[in-house]
Amino acid sequence: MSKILMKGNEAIGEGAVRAGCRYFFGYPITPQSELTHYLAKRLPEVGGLFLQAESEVASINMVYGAAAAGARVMTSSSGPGISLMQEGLSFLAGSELPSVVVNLMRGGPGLGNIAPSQSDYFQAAKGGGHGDYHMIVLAPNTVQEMLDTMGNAFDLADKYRNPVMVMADGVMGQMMEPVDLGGDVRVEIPPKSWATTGMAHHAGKNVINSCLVIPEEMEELNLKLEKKYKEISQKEQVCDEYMLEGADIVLVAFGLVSRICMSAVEKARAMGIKAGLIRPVTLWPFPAGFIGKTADKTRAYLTVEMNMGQMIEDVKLAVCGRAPVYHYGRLGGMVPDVRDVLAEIKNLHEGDAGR
Amino acid sequence: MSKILMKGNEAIGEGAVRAGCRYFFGYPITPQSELTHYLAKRLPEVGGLFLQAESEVASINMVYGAAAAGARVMTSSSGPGISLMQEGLSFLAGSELPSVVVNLMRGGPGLGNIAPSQSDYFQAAKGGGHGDYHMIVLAPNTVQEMLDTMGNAFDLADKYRNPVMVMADGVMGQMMEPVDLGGDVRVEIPPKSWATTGMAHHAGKNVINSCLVIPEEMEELNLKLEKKYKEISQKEQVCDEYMLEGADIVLVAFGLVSRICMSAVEKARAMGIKAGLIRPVTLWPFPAGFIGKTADKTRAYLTVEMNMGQMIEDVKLAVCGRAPVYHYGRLGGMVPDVRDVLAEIKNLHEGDAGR
Amino acid sequence: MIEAVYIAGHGGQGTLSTGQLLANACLKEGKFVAYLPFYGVEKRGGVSNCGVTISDQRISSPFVAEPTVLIAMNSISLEKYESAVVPDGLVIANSSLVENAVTRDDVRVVPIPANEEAEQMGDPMVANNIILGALLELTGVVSIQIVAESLKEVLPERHHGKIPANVRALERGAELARRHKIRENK
Amino acid sequence: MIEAVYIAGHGGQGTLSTGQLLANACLKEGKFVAYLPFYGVEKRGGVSNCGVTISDQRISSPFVAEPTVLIAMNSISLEKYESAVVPDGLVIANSSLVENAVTRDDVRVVPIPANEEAEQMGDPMVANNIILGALLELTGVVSIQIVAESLKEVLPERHHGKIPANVRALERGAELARRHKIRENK
Amino acid sequence: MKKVFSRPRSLKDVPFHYCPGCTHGVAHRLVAEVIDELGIQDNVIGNAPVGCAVFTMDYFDFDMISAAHGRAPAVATGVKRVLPDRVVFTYQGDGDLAAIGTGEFVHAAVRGEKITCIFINNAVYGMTGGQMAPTTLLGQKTKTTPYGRDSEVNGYPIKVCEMLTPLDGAAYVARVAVHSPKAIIQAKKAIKKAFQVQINGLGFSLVEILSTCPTNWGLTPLEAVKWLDENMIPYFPLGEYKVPPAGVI
Amino acid sequence: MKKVFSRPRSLKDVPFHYCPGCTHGVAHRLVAEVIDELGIQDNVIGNAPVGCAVFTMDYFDFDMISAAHGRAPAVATGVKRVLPDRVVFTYQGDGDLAAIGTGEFVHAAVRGEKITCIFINNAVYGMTGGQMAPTTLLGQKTKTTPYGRDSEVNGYPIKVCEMLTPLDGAAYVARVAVHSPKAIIQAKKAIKKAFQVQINGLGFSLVEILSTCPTNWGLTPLEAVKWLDENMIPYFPLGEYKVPPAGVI
Amino acid sequence: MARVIFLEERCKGCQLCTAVCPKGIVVMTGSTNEMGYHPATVHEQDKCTGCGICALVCPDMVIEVEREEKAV
Amino acid sequence: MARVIFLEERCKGCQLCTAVCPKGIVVMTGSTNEMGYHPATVHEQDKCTGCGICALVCPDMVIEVEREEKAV
Ligand SMILES: Cc1ncc(C[n+]2csc(CCOP(=O)(O)OP(=O)(O)O)c2C)c(N)n1
Ligand SMILES: Cc1ncc(C[n+]2csc(CCOP(=O)(O)OP(=O)(O)O)c2C)c(N)n1
Ligand code: SF4
Ligand code: SF4
Ligand code: SF4
Ligand code: SF4
Ligand code: SF4
Ligand code: SF4
Ligand SMILES: [Mg+2]
Ligand SMILES: [Mg+2]
Repeated sequence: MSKILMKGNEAIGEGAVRAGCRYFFGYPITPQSELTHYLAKRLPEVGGLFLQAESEVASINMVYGAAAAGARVMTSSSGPGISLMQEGLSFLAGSELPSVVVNLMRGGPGLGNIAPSQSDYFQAAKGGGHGDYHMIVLAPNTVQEMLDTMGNAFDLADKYRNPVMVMADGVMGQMMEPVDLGGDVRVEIPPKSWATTGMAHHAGKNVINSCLVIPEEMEELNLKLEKKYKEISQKEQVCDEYMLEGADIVLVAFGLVSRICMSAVEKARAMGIKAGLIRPVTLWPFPAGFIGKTADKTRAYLTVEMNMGQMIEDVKLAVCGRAPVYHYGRLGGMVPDVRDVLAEIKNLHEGDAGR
Repeated sequence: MSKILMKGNEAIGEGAVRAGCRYFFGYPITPQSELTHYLAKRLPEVGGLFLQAESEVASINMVYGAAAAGARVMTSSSGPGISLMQEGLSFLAGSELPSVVVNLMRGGPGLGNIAPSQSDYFQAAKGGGHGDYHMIVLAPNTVQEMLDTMGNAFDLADKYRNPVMVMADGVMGQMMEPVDLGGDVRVEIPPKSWATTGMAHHAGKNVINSCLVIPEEMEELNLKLEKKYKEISQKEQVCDEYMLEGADIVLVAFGLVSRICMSAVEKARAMGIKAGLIRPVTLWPFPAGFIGKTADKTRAYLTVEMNMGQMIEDVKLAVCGRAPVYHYGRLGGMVPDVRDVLAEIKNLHEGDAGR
Repeated sequence: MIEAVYIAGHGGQGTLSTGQLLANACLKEGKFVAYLPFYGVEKRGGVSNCGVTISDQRISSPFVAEPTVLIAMNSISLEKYESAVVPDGLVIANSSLVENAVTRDDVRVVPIPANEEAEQMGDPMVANNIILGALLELTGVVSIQIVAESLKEVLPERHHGKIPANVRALERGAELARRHKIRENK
Repeated sequence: MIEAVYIAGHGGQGTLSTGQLLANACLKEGKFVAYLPFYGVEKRGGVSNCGVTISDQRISSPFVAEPTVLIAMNSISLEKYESAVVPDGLVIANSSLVENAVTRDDVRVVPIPANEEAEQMGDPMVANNIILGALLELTGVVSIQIVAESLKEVLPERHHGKIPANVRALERGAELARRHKIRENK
Repeated sequence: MKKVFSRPRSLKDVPFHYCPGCTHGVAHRLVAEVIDELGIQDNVIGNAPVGCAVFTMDYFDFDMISAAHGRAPAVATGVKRVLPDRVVFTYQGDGDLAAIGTGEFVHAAVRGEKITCIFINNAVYGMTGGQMAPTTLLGQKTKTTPYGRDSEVNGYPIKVCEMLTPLDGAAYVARVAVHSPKAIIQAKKAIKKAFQVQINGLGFSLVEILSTCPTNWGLTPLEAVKWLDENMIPYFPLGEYKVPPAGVI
Repeated sequence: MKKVFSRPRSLKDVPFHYCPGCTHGVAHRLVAEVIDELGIQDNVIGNAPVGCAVFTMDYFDFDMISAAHGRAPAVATGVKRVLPDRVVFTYQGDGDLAAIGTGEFVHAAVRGEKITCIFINNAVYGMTGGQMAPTTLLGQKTKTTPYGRDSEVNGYPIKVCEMLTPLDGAAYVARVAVHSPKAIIQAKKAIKKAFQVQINGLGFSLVEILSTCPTNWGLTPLEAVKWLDENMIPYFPLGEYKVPPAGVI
Repeated sequence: MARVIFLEERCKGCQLCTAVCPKGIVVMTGSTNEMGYHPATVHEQDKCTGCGICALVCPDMVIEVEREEKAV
Repeated sequence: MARVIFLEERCKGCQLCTAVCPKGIVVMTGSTNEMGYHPATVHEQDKCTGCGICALVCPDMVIEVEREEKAV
């Protein structure tokens, strides 16, 4: 099939529909509203349901109910709205309910603004809700990937019975790029014998629950979760590399910023600086394995983020002191400029790494 | 003044009253309810107000209003309730409103149980809300310190115009230990010329706000916050050391667990193993400076936490590959036993560190 | 000196208040103390235990994992915690309710028929203080007199009338313990 | 081949739809394209810009920080973005509204009086496509014919009646650009 | 002889954890009886609250979901929208529904969500140990109103049924009690109607059940039913506040 | 000659960012006029919502707090409890107050919180670009109800004044409009009463103001006032829903 | 003829049943069940009409009621 | 005597004022202000009664009204 031009927001929506998602519960917030407008039109066309909730707290709990009932279901939000979902996310993780949450990040903290940002990295990757849990966190960087990642997200959610977060920003939502819709899709949704669909519809009585008052029992649940997280961490780390051959200055960036860094790396290479880029595609599990392997060949790392320095901690943990790790960031909705990133690379080349 | 026996919950409440806090807004949740029962009785005695809100979302926003009006104000909660406050906490940080939030951690994720836990470390120390921000996070480990830390918390909050979180757990809340109330207190609450108290009560018009739609302006606010966080990070790191002289196996633990580790360290020393303990008193800023300095003398670190391994990341970042860092944890409301911690120490002594 | 006392029983047996009273009195004596309660999961009638650590030095862990003294107020408590007691430790068993025998032979066991004694004294509520009296006699951590003073602080004013009965219970417990010692020495 | 086009103007001037049309047509030609809009902060009437990157290869950054072509639909846009254009780059200025002159001398400037021409053509709404026609002529990224085909896809069915007028506008723009080239070459 | 009264099929044969005389147990039984009588045990999905009824899932013998505190109506909405032919209900306390869950129950009613809320008003937070509920009466002492609920500080008890009545999406709204044989019979009728309203697709239904909490009221069970009768009912009048047009159920 | 109509002192002399014909501007002016007339500019603290009125703080010339979406009544509660002698109000849209902020406004009323809520009902989410509000009318097309609000999916518009009326803590509740000269005069009276109720310590007061959103209704301003008159008022009847006993204000 | 059966192990001794029996025959026993409560019971079974009111109010489903089927 | 003053730079051309003037004297001008709107105005000032209705409905406080004080 030939490619068509699509907005990131539409690609997420269409990707969800093609992944067999038929239920969206959400609350308006800029800059993710266009995604909801798309789904408000699109879902009824395929016999699905778009329901506007009274709040993000309600949205995430409707997602909880729909997931418990065995559906592929999603919500999306941004900034303050995602914060309001933290209790629900912890419950989804605790009750092991597969579900997909899209976060189009915006400038914070507080009300902030609607410009692009990556300042929710910690919240997503470390866990903004209470208790020990992990979401799988995916960060696409093209419109095509925004479409494709949704199928992936729903599959991972079902495979591991775990919430999955897809992270992007408003600029990516507005960005148009060619997309290959990939022909008709036949979605295989795995059977969910655990779902609470009424006892006539499965064997025995099903219960969805994360309340285990006896510490020994709760510890057992936690150990089960821990085992699952370890498995995910081993199997699902994904990253992209760009011009990494012989690179001694390695940039690490995700999402929109990774695109900017690709340009900066190209320019640096053109100037004879051996720069390269690692782009984490999964933010959790963080591709520490791959990054760790590059540490001995790398003179310096530079994380470029639209925040004060969050992912840098995971890079440092992966590198474990074997090379210095620097951070370049823009804040509050500002986007790093290729020229500024290039200047940082040059600095490193002449300083640390050039030594 | 002579010492009296007090529960941790009462000590927090009394500490707040003695710190000049006259406003509490909160919502019941076990295991922090006893603190609220104490304050419901105590605050009216000193002319203060105890108000039960309809939810934690409302509580934290009442705190926001009271802080904007210039008061020393607090709330407290646990697990799911703290998750529901994440939006508000981000707003408090973004609007730079001094306030104190007590989290008596419980087992999670989800509804979990009411047994003690430290699984909200990431949420507190990395930021569970949206956007770049930091709370100052304090973790006392005796009832005396639970009392004293409240004065400290309110002072830090006012000094930096920043939310402060005090972290403990239900066992500490129930624990009774001798407390020196320290005689009559005269609290110096700094003047708050920025507070919205009505224009008759200060010069000009005051506005409390975190909404800056122009990215350049939001970036400026972020840079101001970043500068503040750096200053706090430089000045306010606090940790306790125990039997650290000559220690080659260093335990790192906070709160209740640090007490258990003290016993384990004593027993290890009695067996001739050179174990020691570092107890972070501030979880943010994390005492990376002090820990980093011990790295070259230490053969192995062991973090002991009531979680799957959260603080261990900060220890690793501080140690930066110069020594191995291990984790021992109990989950879901289970508390590590002195004997098990001792066994871990012995293992390390005989394994890695004993080599 | 370090004494780690674990008081185990079920709700309504006064285990928690006994622990608090003991901690309070030891504090009066200038000791370091720590008191830690443990409840069962059930709402009512469930487990109700506490640990009291008494020391001349700052107390590390407030958890009483290896008690020097176990007070077992009922059978299940003895069964559950007997093995945790340190070698040569002390077990005070409320023999009115404890039906099972201590299986270890490296601990000192002092049975006190607290409920029966309390009934005889005309107030079933003082059983816990009979046991506490025995503990004071057997360990000497603090004197009955100081515990009696503590009662004034611990009990709300309106219950001060009950203090004499409770002091008598403490004394009765001590007495029973002394008698046991004599038997032991025989 | 890489062409980085920045189209700057205010709301209502059709900058965004022009950018989308261009991107669509280039996609039809098998090019890699990326389109990125920028709005002002105000609700209405504010800034409305977009960047379109067209390349034979996978596109790294979709941001047009250093345009090879700047379309300035009004004075403020020229003032603001002129300096960003690459050396030897192209500036197409809507001379009906752009009052200021380009201050650099290392870029090629092509003034097109789009609004006036549009009025003359009887439809003020086609000004943007006059400018686009000029761009097609000057850069050759894609043919007018393919843009015309794209119009069918981009415009909703009910507006297909407007396609001929828009195609004429594209042609008029190309014509004006050709004339300018001739003047340049003189 | 025939059993004229025994445990309903939809209730597992396990003892409740509730305190002696707590009428949560009566409410459970009535719900189970109605579900049995409607023959929907195999097609019903219950949503448990956070509150004393958090263990409801151990008692009801059909599919159950444990919702976060106050969120049961949102969770039930998610379930019902995916499975519109199932019967979906919530069982919630007054803290759960009328405090933290205000947004959720109001908007379930606004949406005319075809679910049923069984709302236990016991004028107190039971599970957390006796704090003020939004339904706590004026002057009532609780752990967080140690000097009695004072309208100057804490306002007035919330009237859930009265609030819902004007909402067009609310199809059936009734307040009942379970403190006396007569009240219990009425209560069961209301619960049955509420489920029927849902089954017939008429909209949102809610039954507020005045219930006792002897433990946190500091009363014996017998004193508690009397207290309910004398203090709660005057402020929370019993009755059907909203019924569908005649003939539709 | 004397100025009989000019900008109130409590409004800064800066242009509004509102769309042409948006009656948020009228509501702002009325609030400012009332504050001027009551002479409380120096003692009032306003709480801005998240919604089109998020920049209210740039217009009102007195202390202002920007609250999180829906939380203004909770924030105002915090302020009022610390400064009981100040006048504290919120200015909120229908998404802010009646959707995400349901718990906050209902419980401010339950508590009889001595604050005033100015509630702008424009049947849509303005700021975020025209999604359904809980007050959106049946059949009304919005970005999230592209096929029109369908009661089967989204239920019925919420009736805030009607819901509040039964609550004892609510002292003054009125619904007004700002689409015609007559309505505007009525609206101002209601706003003034609401503030007076607060000043006299009588409890919670709320004025619902039916307002236009020409932009998201896709109408000209003149069409919008007509649409409000013909469509909103029949569903949302104007009037005083609750007034304090005669004589107290 | 009717019969009430008290599953005494389930009884929590709340006494609600004693207050409602129209015949006044439900009484609390002196014995203690495993949960530690004094259970309710009926000694005078012959007076029982099988009205079921006691069972209706019992929160813990302690009481089962049997009645002779009336021949209609 | 009365006078209406239109602060034309603030006018957004919404026309609400034109519809309410009892004298029908408020009209839209053809000119464009800095914000790009056609502002409203009154040419026939003499017909103005100073009733203020136009100002009452103007959402942007464009209109000021002056009136001769009546000697009471
Ligand atoms: C977010 C959150 N806040 C608070 C709690 C603690 N909590 C558990 S139950 C409960 C109140 C229960 O009262 P109610 O709903 O009236 O039920 P009852 O126990 O009286 O039947 C509260 C506040 C929680 N689990 N989650
Ligand atoms: C938690 C959260 N969710 C969503 C938003 C996005 N948001 C901003 S304004 C708004 C709705 C505004 O509508 P309304 O309250 O009706 O005010 P109006 O603009 O119509 O005056 C929303 C949903 C937000 N800022 N915070
Ligand atoms: S605490 Fe109250 S509501 Fe909960 S089980 Fe006991 S009596 Fe019932
Ligand atoms: S979007 Fe609507 S409510 Fe917002 S300013 Fe424009 S017209 Fe007014
Ligand atoms: S069935 Fe009726 S008569 Fe028989 S014991 Fe029960 S209440 Fe009494
Ligand atoms: S009502 Fe039930 S639980 Fe209560 S005493 Fe009677 S039989 Fe026992
Ligand atoms: S003041 Fe009255 S008469 Fe004069 S222009 Fe305005 S509306 Fe017309
Ligand atoms: S109402 Fe005001 S803004 Fe609208 S046209 Fe008249 S003067 Fe201009
Ligand atoms: Mg309750
Ligand atoms: Mg609105």
